[in-house]
Amino acid sequence: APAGVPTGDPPKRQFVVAFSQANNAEPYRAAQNAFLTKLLAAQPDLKLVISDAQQDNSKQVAQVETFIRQKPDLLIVAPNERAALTAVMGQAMEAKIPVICLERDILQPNYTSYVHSDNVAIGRLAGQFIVDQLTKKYGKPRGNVVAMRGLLGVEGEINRDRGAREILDRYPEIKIVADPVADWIQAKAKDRMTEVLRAQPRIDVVYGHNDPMAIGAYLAAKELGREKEMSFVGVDGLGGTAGGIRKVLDGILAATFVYPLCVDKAAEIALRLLHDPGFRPEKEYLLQSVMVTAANAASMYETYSIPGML
Amino acid sequence: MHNVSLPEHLQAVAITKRYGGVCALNAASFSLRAGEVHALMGENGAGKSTLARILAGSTPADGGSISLDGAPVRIASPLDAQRLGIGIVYQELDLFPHLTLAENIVIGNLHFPEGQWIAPSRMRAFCAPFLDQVGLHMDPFLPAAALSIGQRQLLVIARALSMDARILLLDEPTSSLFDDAAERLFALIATLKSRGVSIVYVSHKMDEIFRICDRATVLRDGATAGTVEVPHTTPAELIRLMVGRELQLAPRGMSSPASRNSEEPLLTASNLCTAKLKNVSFDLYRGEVLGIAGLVGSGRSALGAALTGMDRITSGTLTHAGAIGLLPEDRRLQGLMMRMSVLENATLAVLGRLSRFGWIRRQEEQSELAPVMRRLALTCPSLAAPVSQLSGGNQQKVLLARWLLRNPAILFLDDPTRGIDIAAKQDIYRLIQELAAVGTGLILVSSELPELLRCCDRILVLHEGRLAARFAAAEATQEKIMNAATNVAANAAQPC
Amino acid sequence: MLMLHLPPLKKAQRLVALAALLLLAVLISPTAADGSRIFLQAGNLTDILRQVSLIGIISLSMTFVILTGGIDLSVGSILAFSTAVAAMFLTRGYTTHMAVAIAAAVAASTLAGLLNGVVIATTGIQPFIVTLASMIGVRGLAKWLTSNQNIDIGFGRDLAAEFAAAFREKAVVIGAYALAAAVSWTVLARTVFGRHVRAVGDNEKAALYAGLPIRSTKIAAYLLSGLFTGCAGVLYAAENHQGNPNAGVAYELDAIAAVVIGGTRLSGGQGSISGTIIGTLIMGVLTNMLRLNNVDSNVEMMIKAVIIVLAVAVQRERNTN
Amino acid sequence: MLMLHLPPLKKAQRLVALAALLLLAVLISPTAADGSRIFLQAGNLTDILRQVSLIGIISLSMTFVILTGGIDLSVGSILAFSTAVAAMFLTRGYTTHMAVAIAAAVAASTLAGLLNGVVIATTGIQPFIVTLASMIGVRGLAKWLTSNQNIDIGFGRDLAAEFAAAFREKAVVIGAYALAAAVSWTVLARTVFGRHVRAVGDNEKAALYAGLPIRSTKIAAYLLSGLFTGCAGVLYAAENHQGNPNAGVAYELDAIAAVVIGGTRLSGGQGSISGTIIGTLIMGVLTNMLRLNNVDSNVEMMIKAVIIVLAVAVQRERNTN
Ligand SMILES: Nc1ncnc2c1ncn2[C@@H]1O[C@H](COP(=O)(O)OP(=O)(O)OP(=O)(O)O)[C@@H](O)[C@H]1O
Ligand SMILES: Nc1ncnc2c1ncn2[C@@H]1O[C@H](COP(=O)(O)OP(=O)(O)OP(=O)(O)O)[C@@H](O)[C@H]1O
Ligand SMILES: [Mg+2]
Ligand SMILES: [Mg+2]
Repeated sequence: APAGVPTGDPPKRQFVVAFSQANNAEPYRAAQNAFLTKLLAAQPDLKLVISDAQQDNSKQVAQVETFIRQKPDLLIVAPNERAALTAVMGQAMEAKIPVICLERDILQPNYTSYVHSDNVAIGRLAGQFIVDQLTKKYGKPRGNVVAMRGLLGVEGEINRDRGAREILDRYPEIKIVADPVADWIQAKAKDRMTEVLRAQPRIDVVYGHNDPMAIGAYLAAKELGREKEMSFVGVDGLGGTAGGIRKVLDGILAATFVYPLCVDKAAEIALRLLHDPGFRPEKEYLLQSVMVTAANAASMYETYSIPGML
Repeated sequence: MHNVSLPEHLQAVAITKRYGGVCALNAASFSLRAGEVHALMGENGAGKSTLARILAGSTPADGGSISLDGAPVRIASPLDAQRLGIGIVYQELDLFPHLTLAENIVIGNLHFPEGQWIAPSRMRAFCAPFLDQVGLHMDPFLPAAALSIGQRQLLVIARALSMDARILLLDEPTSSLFDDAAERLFALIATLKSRGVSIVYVSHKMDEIFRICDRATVLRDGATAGTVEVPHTTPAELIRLMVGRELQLAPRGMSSPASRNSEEPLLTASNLCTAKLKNVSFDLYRGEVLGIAGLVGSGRSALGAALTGMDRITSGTLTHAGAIGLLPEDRRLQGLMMRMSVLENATLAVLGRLSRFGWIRRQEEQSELAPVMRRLALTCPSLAAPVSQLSGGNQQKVLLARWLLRNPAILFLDDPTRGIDIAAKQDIYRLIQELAAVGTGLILVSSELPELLRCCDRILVLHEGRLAARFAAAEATQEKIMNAATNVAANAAQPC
Repeated sequence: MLMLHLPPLKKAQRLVALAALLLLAVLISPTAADGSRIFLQAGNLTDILRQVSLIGIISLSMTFVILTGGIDLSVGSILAFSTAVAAMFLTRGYTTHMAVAIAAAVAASTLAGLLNGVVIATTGIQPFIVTLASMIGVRGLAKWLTSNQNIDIGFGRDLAAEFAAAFREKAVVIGAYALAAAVSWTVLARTVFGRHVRAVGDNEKAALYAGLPIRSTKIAAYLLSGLFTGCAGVLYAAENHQGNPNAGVAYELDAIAAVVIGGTRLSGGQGSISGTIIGTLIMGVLTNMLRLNNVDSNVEMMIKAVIIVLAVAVQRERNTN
Repeated sequence: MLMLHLPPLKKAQRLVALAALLLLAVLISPTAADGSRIFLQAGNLTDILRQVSLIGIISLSMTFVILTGGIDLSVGSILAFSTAVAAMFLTRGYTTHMAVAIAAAVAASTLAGLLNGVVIATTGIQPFIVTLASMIGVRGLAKWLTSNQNIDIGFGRDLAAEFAAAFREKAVVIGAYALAAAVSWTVLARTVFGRHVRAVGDNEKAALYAGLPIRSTKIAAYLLSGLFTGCAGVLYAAENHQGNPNAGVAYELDAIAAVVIGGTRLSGGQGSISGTIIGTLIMGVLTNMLRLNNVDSNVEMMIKAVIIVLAVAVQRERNTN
């Protein structure tokens, strides 16, 4: 045999994994992309391509359609919205492409496997933490809470709100004194919180439906010199210097709740599916959230920070 | 011609119109007899166009009444006017540049009944005779934007004709028309008149009035100054009615061409070619006024564009000593910033001189402008007034002020007296002489031959982008120029 | 015959831009397992058509609005409003006929367009401001109406599911776009209304002097925009199986871009339906080409920016000669 | 003295709209514990000023662009680009002086504006298209540069934290806006450049005949837009403690709205800095008023729509007389 041509084994197959991401603008999504890229880069026979739907259903449907034309070996979809992606993910399945669905349940089980977390559970955890905080502060569960809401109508916003209210509503002396809408965006949260601070003389806890909004609220309170008066609770718990865990470490957030990136599980399933023809994944994987407080922040920071990311 | 017995066809009584503080019409009255050509005269801003627009239903009057054949009528919209048989050619030549010639004629035209669907072949058939009558021999499906300003004037006349009006209001219809096109219009007017159509004719051109009009009504400051029988009056009388005093017509002054041969020309064009010009050669000397004559679309404006670098010169050479200024023919589209003030418009081209490190020295701006305004006899409510509030004549003077401040060695004036009243014209003639006297080289385009003959030292005649003839002022006559412009001479020279 | 006011060369240049892009797309297209170019697969080409159909329909009526010298920023919100109304009628038992739901959605959207038109035509406020206001207001209305919720349309055998199944069909969507394009072309080219639209945007003063019905022409243009956008909303609801009060964000930019890339003057009076269609296709082919080649989404944005400018420059370059 | 071309009444009408809104805001303001109206608290009034400062600064330069007859859709992306560059320089040890980081961010943004201007002035492509392209392209660049990540600025004692502490100060932000407003007013009113800006937008053909430097005037306007937007980006980075490549989405609409509500003609040639400032304040007071009263966010959108139209209508009503 001529030199340089490996003998024996047939040339190794190159696999393509396509990831249809709902958007890459939110830090959580950006972390998903980065983490998945990192995980799959370790596999020499695997190529990852990512598309960004910029929060637009039609764009995402189009992008999945284009992926179907390319016939990748595996498709991962983080749906922008559940109903919109259901049909096109069915088309992918019909085209014999294994599909892993991330975080959002779609209307029909048009996926090989579904990896998600539970926002209602996270909301409940956050609610319980707030109750504990207030009890510690006043000796009994009472106080004023501000809820900083994400884009209305989105699943995460609805369920993180519902879970927390489920708990907080049990204590009549805990009042949600304001629940402004900041569309997940830190800069907006800062402005909305400023107005709340003007109207509310006493605030005990700010519950941001994501970390950036909690941080925005903190910045607003700090500007008025009231940041010590209240504590701030967020959700997402991303690693890295820009993530929520770091903010717990820095003492800005009292707690954050890890909303699992899900891509690590997806990568694990993907690798086994591609390399092991006999592998039959579970239809559904539920990933648990983790509470991050000052007590465990340092170790969590290690766990959740993705090397090479900010 | 005593038409006193004829009944008044259209009567407008005590028409009043205010624009903010300006009283455009102040209880003006006007009456029109069947089958007459009635001149409407007055200085710039006297209210002629306003009256015409009110009669045509496009401007609502604030007060007054209009009656037709003795019965009061309400003209609330242009369509009302059309229904009453009133057609109009607007002074502003407002047409639709991106619609075709045919569309410009049929749009909103009650005499071309259309359902909801467009029928191009019917449009073509309808428009052809009217385009022919005005002498616009062009594809009716060309966009109007391709027309020169003179051709646009013909197009709007064709539109007015197509409306088959009993009363036709013509607001300065010949302001950009050269003699042959104007002649054609006069013939048309005669035909219409013989058919019993009444015509209101707004013009600043005295010779036209005396050629074609039966009566004349003069407006002054929005009020009727008087109505006269044209055959029984004189230009002087009309001018007195218009301006309220005797106007001394400035005598023609000649520059001294004696020194010219010894001198280097200020500007030399040899075999100049652009997209619209072919092999144009001429010289211009210090202190000379060089006239340019030619038919509509003959390339007079194109020459200005070539000299000032607006059009690309494809071959030939152009040498000139000193800057060339260009006063464009369309002051609204090419000249003035309508939302800016008189002061700002006037000093726009010389801000470099009136500023220090980019800062405008406002004191000097005003003090430099003041003498120029006096020289031009420019009147305006205030220097801060937007030019849109000025009359046409004063707007033109603002543009002239811009170039006077700039003081270029060579000035190309493209039809500077278009639509300008007699008094303002006199001011401009005087100015041309003054400029020539201090050595400026002037090129004067005009649609009026008498004006060229009066002001110029030499006259070049263009025909279809070529230089058809050149005359010294002494030897030029209207007839010779017309022959050259219409290329009669060239044809005659051909052996048959 | 049509668009006689556009020199024929111009149309050709627009096609040149599209053709150049198509050629590039073919050349750099990845190949399928059988060696064929994926870009040229019938499935992919019809994908492109389907993907541009919604913006395509909106940009058709946007052409009318822009020709009158206006602009309609509210189309994204009206689309969302339409999806919401359609889904409410379909899923909440208001009716048993899908035609009623569709009619309701389209009527509601048309009404929003009518409101835009009436305010613009009667107050004389700049269309940018009026439609910016209704972009905000109609979005609020859609979200308020649905309490911020998406209204999902399932995959069962109910009315809503049948509706979605029927109207998400590729052939139906592309057919709707083709029909809308044919109607728009005909109306603009062959009707007196179309001529009035061009005339009003070309020179409003002249239109006044000619006694044209300026107000009703403007009102009709915005009404048409509401109508077409409402239809696009119905298709969106079917395609995405939901009424979505957050749908259509920034669609106005895509629609206006298609119109302007197609050679229509933003200040009105000059433009064509064929140009808008080409503009829409340029954007669609461009996106598909970059996606097929798996260009990184950020790099995709940068390349897109350059190609948009180039595509328009190609049209102008020869123009000026 | 300035803005001689605007009848003085017009300015008054604009103030009437703002005054009416202020009055309404005071009347319906909730009261604090001590019975005072929250809206009128000094803190709240300065909150409004701080909240409008960024859009305010951008809308000042947008006024110049619109006066030339153009538009700049890329400001949101350029702002994001600026925040990203500033944060990169501050946190990655590229420099030890915050002035260098600020200069880099502003220079990068100015360069983006310059590019807009050069393409518009030399190719003659409609500004809408060119800046739409750069809105997409610059956003892509910013995201590519930062790998889609926010760059966090902490609260420690490092360079970045010091920068944020200094520039997030209310007084600094409001001061920057006031300074930018004063500079803009002066430039538009008193300089040759300002006059050229209005002349070019009023009648470009006439500007050509008058021999004005049309190209460089346009280029300068877009460059100014990049410059001011870059400064706004620096303030954004400090205020939000981050470089954020996704910041500023839809800011162009807010900025353009402020300009147009302030009475500037979208087609150019007529407008004023004072009008833009009032337009900005109208939007800021409106938002604050509705938020202070805890109006449901969807209802807020609907009310906002109506008030925007009313605010502009008040200005026009008396105009037409
Ligand atoms: N639309 C308008 N807005 C404000 N003022 C106007 C308007 N139209 C005319 N005017 C003013 O009304 C007066 C009469 O104008 P009009 O156009 O009727 O004069 P004219 O006699 O036709 O003058 P010209 O010979 O220059 O055409 C002028 O002072 C003019 O400035
Ligand atoms: N914008 C244009 N597009 C196409 N052709 C034009 C345009 N403007 C002028 N032309 C043509 O160029 C030729 C020369 O026009 P030019 O304007 O120089 O003529 P002119 O002698 O000044 O006529 P006018 O008296 O009408 O101003 C004419 O045949 C005219 O039809
Ligand atoms: Mg007049
Ligand atoms: Mg001419």
